Amino acid sequence: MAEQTAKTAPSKKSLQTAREVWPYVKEEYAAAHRAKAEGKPIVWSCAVLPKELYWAMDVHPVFPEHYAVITGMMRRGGSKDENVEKEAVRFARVAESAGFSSYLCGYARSSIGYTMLGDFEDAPLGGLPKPDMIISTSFVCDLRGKWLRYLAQKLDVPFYVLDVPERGCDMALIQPGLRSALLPFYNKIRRGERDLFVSPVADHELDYTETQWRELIRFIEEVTGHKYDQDRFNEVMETSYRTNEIRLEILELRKARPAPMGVADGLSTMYPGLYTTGTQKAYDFYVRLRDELKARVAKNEGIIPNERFRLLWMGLAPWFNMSLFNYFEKYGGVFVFEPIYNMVPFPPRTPENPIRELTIRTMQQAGGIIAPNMVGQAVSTMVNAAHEYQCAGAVLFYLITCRPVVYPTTEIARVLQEDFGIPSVPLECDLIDERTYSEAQTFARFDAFAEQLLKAAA
Amino acid sequence: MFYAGVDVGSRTAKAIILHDGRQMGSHLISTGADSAETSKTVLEGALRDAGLEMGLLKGIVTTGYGRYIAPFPHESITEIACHTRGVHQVFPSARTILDMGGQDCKAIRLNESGDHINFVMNDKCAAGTGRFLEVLARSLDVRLEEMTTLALGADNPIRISSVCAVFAKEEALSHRRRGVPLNAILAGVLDSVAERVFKLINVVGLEEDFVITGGIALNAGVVRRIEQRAKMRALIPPEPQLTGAMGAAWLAKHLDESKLGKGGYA
Amino acid sequence: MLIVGIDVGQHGIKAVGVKDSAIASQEVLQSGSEANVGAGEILERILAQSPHSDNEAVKVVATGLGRKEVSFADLRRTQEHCVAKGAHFLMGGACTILDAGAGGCRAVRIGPTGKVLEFSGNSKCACGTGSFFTTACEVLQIGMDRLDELALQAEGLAGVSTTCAVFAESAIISNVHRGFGLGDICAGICDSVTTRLTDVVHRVGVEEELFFCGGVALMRTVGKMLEAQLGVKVHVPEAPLLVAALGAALSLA
Amino acid sequence: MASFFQEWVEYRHEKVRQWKEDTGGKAYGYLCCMTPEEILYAAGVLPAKVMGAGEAPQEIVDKHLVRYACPYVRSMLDAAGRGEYSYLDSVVVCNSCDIMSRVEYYWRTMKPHPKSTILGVELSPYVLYIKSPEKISGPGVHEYLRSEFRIFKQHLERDTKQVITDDMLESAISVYNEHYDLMRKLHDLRKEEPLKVSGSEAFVIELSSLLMRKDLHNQKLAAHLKNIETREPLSGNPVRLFLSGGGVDHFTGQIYTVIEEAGGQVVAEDIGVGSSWFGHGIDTDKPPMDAIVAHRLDVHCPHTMTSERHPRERFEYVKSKIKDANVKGAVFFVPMYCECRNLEYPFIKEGLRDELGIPTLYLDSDYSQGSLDEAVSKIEAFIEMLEE
Ligand SMILES: Nc1ncnc2c1ncn2[C@@H]1O[C@H](COP(=O)(O)OP(=O)(O)O)[C@@H](O)[C@H]1O
Ligand SMILES: Nc1ncnc2c1ncn2[C@@H]1O[C@H](COP(=O)(O)OP(=O)(O)O)[C@@H](O)[C@H]1O
Ligand code: SF4
Ligand code: SF4
Ligand code: SF4
Repeated sequence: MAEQTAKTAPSKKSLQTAREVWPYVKEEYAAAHRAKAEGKPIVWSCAVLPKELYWAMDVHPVFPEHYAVITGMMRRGGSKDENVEKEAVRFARVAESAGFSSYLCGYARSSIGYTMLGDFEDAPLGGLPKPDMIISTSFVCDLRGKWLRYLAQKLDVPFYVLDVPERGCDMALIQPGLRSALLPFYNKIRRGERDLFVSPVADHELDYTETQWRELIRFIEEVTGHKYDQDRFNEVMETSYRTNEIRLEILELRKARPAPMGVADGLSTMYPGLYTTGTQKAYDFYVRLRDELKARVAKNEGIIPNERFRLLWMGLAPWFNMSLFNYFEKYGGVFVFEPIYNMVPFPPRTPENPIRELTIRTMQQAGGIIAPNMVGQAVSTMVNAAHEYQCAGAVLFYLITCRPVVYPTTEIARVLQEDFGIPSVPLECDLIDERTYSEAQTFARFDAFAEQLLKAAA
Repeated sequence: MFYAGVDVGSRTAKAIILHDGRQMGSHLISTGADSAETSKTVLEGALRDAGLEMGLLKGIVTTGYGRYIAPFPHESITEIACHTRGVHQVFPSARTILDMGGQDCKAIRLNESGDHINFVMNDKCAAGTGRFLEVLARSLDVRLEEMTTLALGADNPIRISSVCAVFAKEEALSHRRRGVPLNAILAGVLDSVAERVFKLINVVGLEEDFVITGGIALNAGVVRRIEQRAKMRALIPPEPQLTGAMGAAWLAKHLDESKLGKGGYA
Repeated sequence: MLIVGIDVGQHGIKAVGVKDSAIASQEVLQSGSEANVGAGEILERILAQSPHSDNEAVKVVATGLGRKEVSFADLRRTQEHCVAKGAHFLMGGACTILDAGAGGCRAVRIGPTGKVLEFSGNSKCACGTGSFFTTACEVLQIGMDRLDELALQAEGLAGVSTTCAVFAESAIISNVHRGFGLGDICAGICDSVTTRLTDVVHRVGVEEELFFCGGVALMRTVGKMLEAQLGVKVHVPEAPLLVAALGAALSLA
Repeated sequence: MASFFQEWVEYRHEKVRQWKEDTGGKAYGYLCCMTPEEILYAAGVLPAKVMGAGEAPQEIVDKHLVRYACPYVRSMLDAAGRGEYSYLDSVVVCNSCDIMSRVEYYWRTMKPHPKSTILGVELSPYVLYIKSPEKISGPGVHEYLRSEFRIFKQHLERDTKQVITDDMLESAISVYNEHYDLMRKLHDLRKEEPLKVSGSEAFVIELSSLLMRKDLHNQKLAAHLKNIETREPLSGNPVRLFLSGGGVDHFTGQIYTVIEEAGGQVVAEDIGVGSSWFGHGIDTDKPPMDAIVAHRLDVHCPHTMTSERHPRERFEYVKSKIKDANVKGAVFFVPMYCECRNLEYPFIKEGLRDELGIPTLYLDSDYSQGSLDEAVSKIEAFIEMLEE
């Protein structure tokens, strides 16, 4: 019962390219401050919304969501003393005192608290440059639209929300009988041969989303005075398409045994792809990562010497304590794959109408086969991942302050166990606010889970 | 061969000696401030009960809160694994376990080969744990053992509205001061514990056979109320507080035998 | 006219007599008896010590957890309201009040005229209330004042690992066992309560000064720690237990 | 007279079953005000609001849904899972928030109603999900929602085996316009001082209108309004309050009486489903489907957003409800884990305080008797604060 204060630490990276992410991130924040100084328009946006338009229209995107992750890892003034509060907790308290409830997503509470504090000097990475506009979206969660709307109201800058139809659950994906029949279906997912929807997308849904994208272009033109140029946009779309191809190769390489790249590296190397899609430096980063992986697979080099059991990770990440991803290594267990943030084939390029292509990609992300929060889709993604990456067990992140991404988790646990005999264990805490994390309960569960998997493996 | 299982719980420490699958001796004491000292005392108690010496033990497994700091050579295994194994030994048909000790409450689902497949634990709030009953019993100056009998015959139990153990104590006292009969208050207290604990069982899902272990199994009033909500009879091991220690002893035996065969745990 | 404010709290019953808007008498009663009976008892004691002629009118205002059970009360007012009235009477200007008792804690922000602008509080969980101290004192077998003294002189602090007032008992025992000094342990207990109280104060906001009352205000360490955590001056009145009862009486004065 | 409305709320299951027996008609459950009730009414169907199950112990929902989800929806799903709503012929679900859009999945999994299928596709599934947009203004929204309503109408036509013509829609619209008109009269009465109709009575009248055919309710309400106009005003002078909240149904509707017992009166509200939403009738000059779509796109619930560059729509909506109701304070009674309502609260709170000088009280509801009991002393303190 006498828990010490939770010891939190970043994860141990095993890939050289993964160690290059932190300098890449710092350079990205420095570039944002430089852009602000040069008078370039800054937009605060969110991770799930494709970014190609921003680069093509000379608007520099910055992400309160990612800044919240930084505040979850850093203490005030960069201090290393464990008793000094993490910035995320300090900012969250400010938001909570204004009436925002502690059950809200850690991203929102941290970035709202940071914005309410106004300017102060020792903000991590120099803080966020003030935005000229804020752009959000309605898919994945309701919170994202309302939280960024509050920031726009607080900073009194123009606001736009890109609305995407909230597609229902593809019940076909979880009919008991159909499930095992679906597995071969997945292996046929190759670009162009099969679009990524089980239940067809109606035209009015695509038309509506396309209108929203075109309205967004008018919004940026209005606020910044910059003009949309289809050729430049196609250039950026081409780069992001080729980058995605490389990332698909990486996903294949990660299926090797022993696993050449674990979830700790997977989650940290998602930054270039998620936040700087469409830039050349992102493309170069993933080429380096793919080449390093190819070399490791050739040498049969795994993250740990002898892999006793392979684990699947479900959900977002406990950014404040990434060392959890190395926890099972002492038992011979390794986290091999995380479906979140990972790519699926992009729709084929249509340079004559790139906005329609972007629309189809948005719809796939919002309600297609990989939508993290559509229950049917989420269940089938996990079932497919567990088979592709030969996982003996899964750790399910019950992110207690994010409901949409967590709703399918109960169903996933049931389907994995009852239909595929794959046991799972829950981890319950916030993304970046460590106050709700109980080390004793987490370690007790992880130990018990490791014992169970080792017994099964023996 | 003789094996020992030691379970140092938050409120009580238990030890069991196993010989060829038969329980030779056991001992139960309340956990003192020094859990290392307590684990040694309770093990010696069990050895005396079995008429054995420490040296004869082939293997010892410790579990519970104080499992890491027992001052004798041992393996330590999680409470969940020990409780599951202990119950599986007594009731192989068990699929759901409710273990309610002093400071925590666990709901465990297990499969036919006795492995736990899902579990949930509440150890953050005293509501719905053994301590809640102790605090209430002490404030109404009633002994734990007589809580059930004293709660009988209450036609309309008083609803204890506060979840918090401390405020529930105050609420019970103010009912008492207003002359509300003791059995109505006690019935309300048992209801509030059963209600909160049943919510935990619901999270892991309830599948027959249903077993209740830990000190709470001695409280017939709570057990009956949980059975009413579960719409299912609960099996109670003969010594419900010892299942953890029992499981630990069996795992000690399993560990020792598997060391002779293939490699044991990492 | 004599107005008697009676604060029926979870821990004890407090009463203040007010005449011509000045304090005429005060009484604290640790009666275990039922609210209405206790209130009757304390009323008699107040009447005995307040100067009033037989035919002079006596009005009773009840507040606190048990206010609805005081059958003979002429008026019933909430705790938030009464601590605001009492604090304004003692302080004069605008301020934020923190009232921490056995049964819960609440923060109230009042304007220059004493008008209540905003309030917040916690009465669902016993952490961050006087009950946390009561449990700690039972475990360490020392009195409240002794715990306060020890905590004041302590240099370090042994954190209490649980937020639950009931589990605090075993958490404190394990701190004792892990060899922490008694002073550090007491300081850890005060720190655990103060952190909860700071969150409640932040909900309503505090500018220059915090008026700290209720039984927990008797712990000088908590007052000191609040000053450090909130960065504002903390004023503890000379009879913090009686502020609510005083405010109750004043609401009819 | 008031007991007529009270009866429908108290015995809602029996009343709807009785209506089905008497008329042989179908009853469709619905959850959100975005549901095009007029289309259902035109098809002769009884739209009946699905609500929570009060303090009934929950048995099934925990196996499917995490504990930290809207407690109102959890209670409703548990009731559905136990078969309490099995008398409904179909259930209409809209995208009114993250959890509501997934009720489509949870209801189908917890209480499956297999219906006839062709090539594995259900002709008209038991749970009908309308992917209503989150934005209610800006280009493309009207056309999009009209397509969703068109598909919904087709399902309904297949299920009731009839074509729903424009005439049928127009006659339904006239009944609903009369309903909106009467409800507006009721709300205007609540703005008068001294007050003649209590908040709790108005709430029961409104809630019952969501359970019965609107023509029946119109008839009863028209008569009851005359009765209210001629009666003596309520005694005492209660503090006039505005109530904003979610998941307010027959059970959590007790918040009205809790406020009244503490010396207050709710004279205006913004509580989710209820015709109090519709400040104006449906435009009868437009083609009926377009008129219904336009009417639903004027609902400013906490989930919907507009395409305003500097959005203040929710605060403007609250101000429009409060206008000339002489409100002294605003109580926010918000279910736990309701992100839409919690996230909008600070901005509205600052607006009410700075622009209108109206203080606010925020109460967390976990859809239990406990959270209602806890609200009592906070509301009393709030009212004492307003009475100064
Ligand atoms: N004779 C009894 N009758 C009723 N309840 C009992 C009895 N003995 C113990 N208990 C309950 O069991 C709890 C302790 O259970 P136990 O399993 O020994 O705790 P732990 O394993 O956590 O140390 C006590 O808090 C008490 O509520
Ligand atoms: N010297 C003291 N005397 C009495 N109570 C004290 C003292 N120091 C601290 N306290 C705390 O104050 C609490 C009682 O405060 P009080 O304001 O009377 O509470 P309530 O109003 O809820 O009854 C007790 O729980 C106790 O822990
Ligand atoms: S973590 Fe969940 S709630 Fe937070 S922004 Fe992401 S999807 Fe939304
Ligand atoms: S509510 Fe009471 S029992 Fe629960 S954590 Fe708080 S103090 Fe402990
Ligand atoms: S109360 Fe909030 S979370 Fe619950 S259904 Fe309504 S909008 Fe959704």
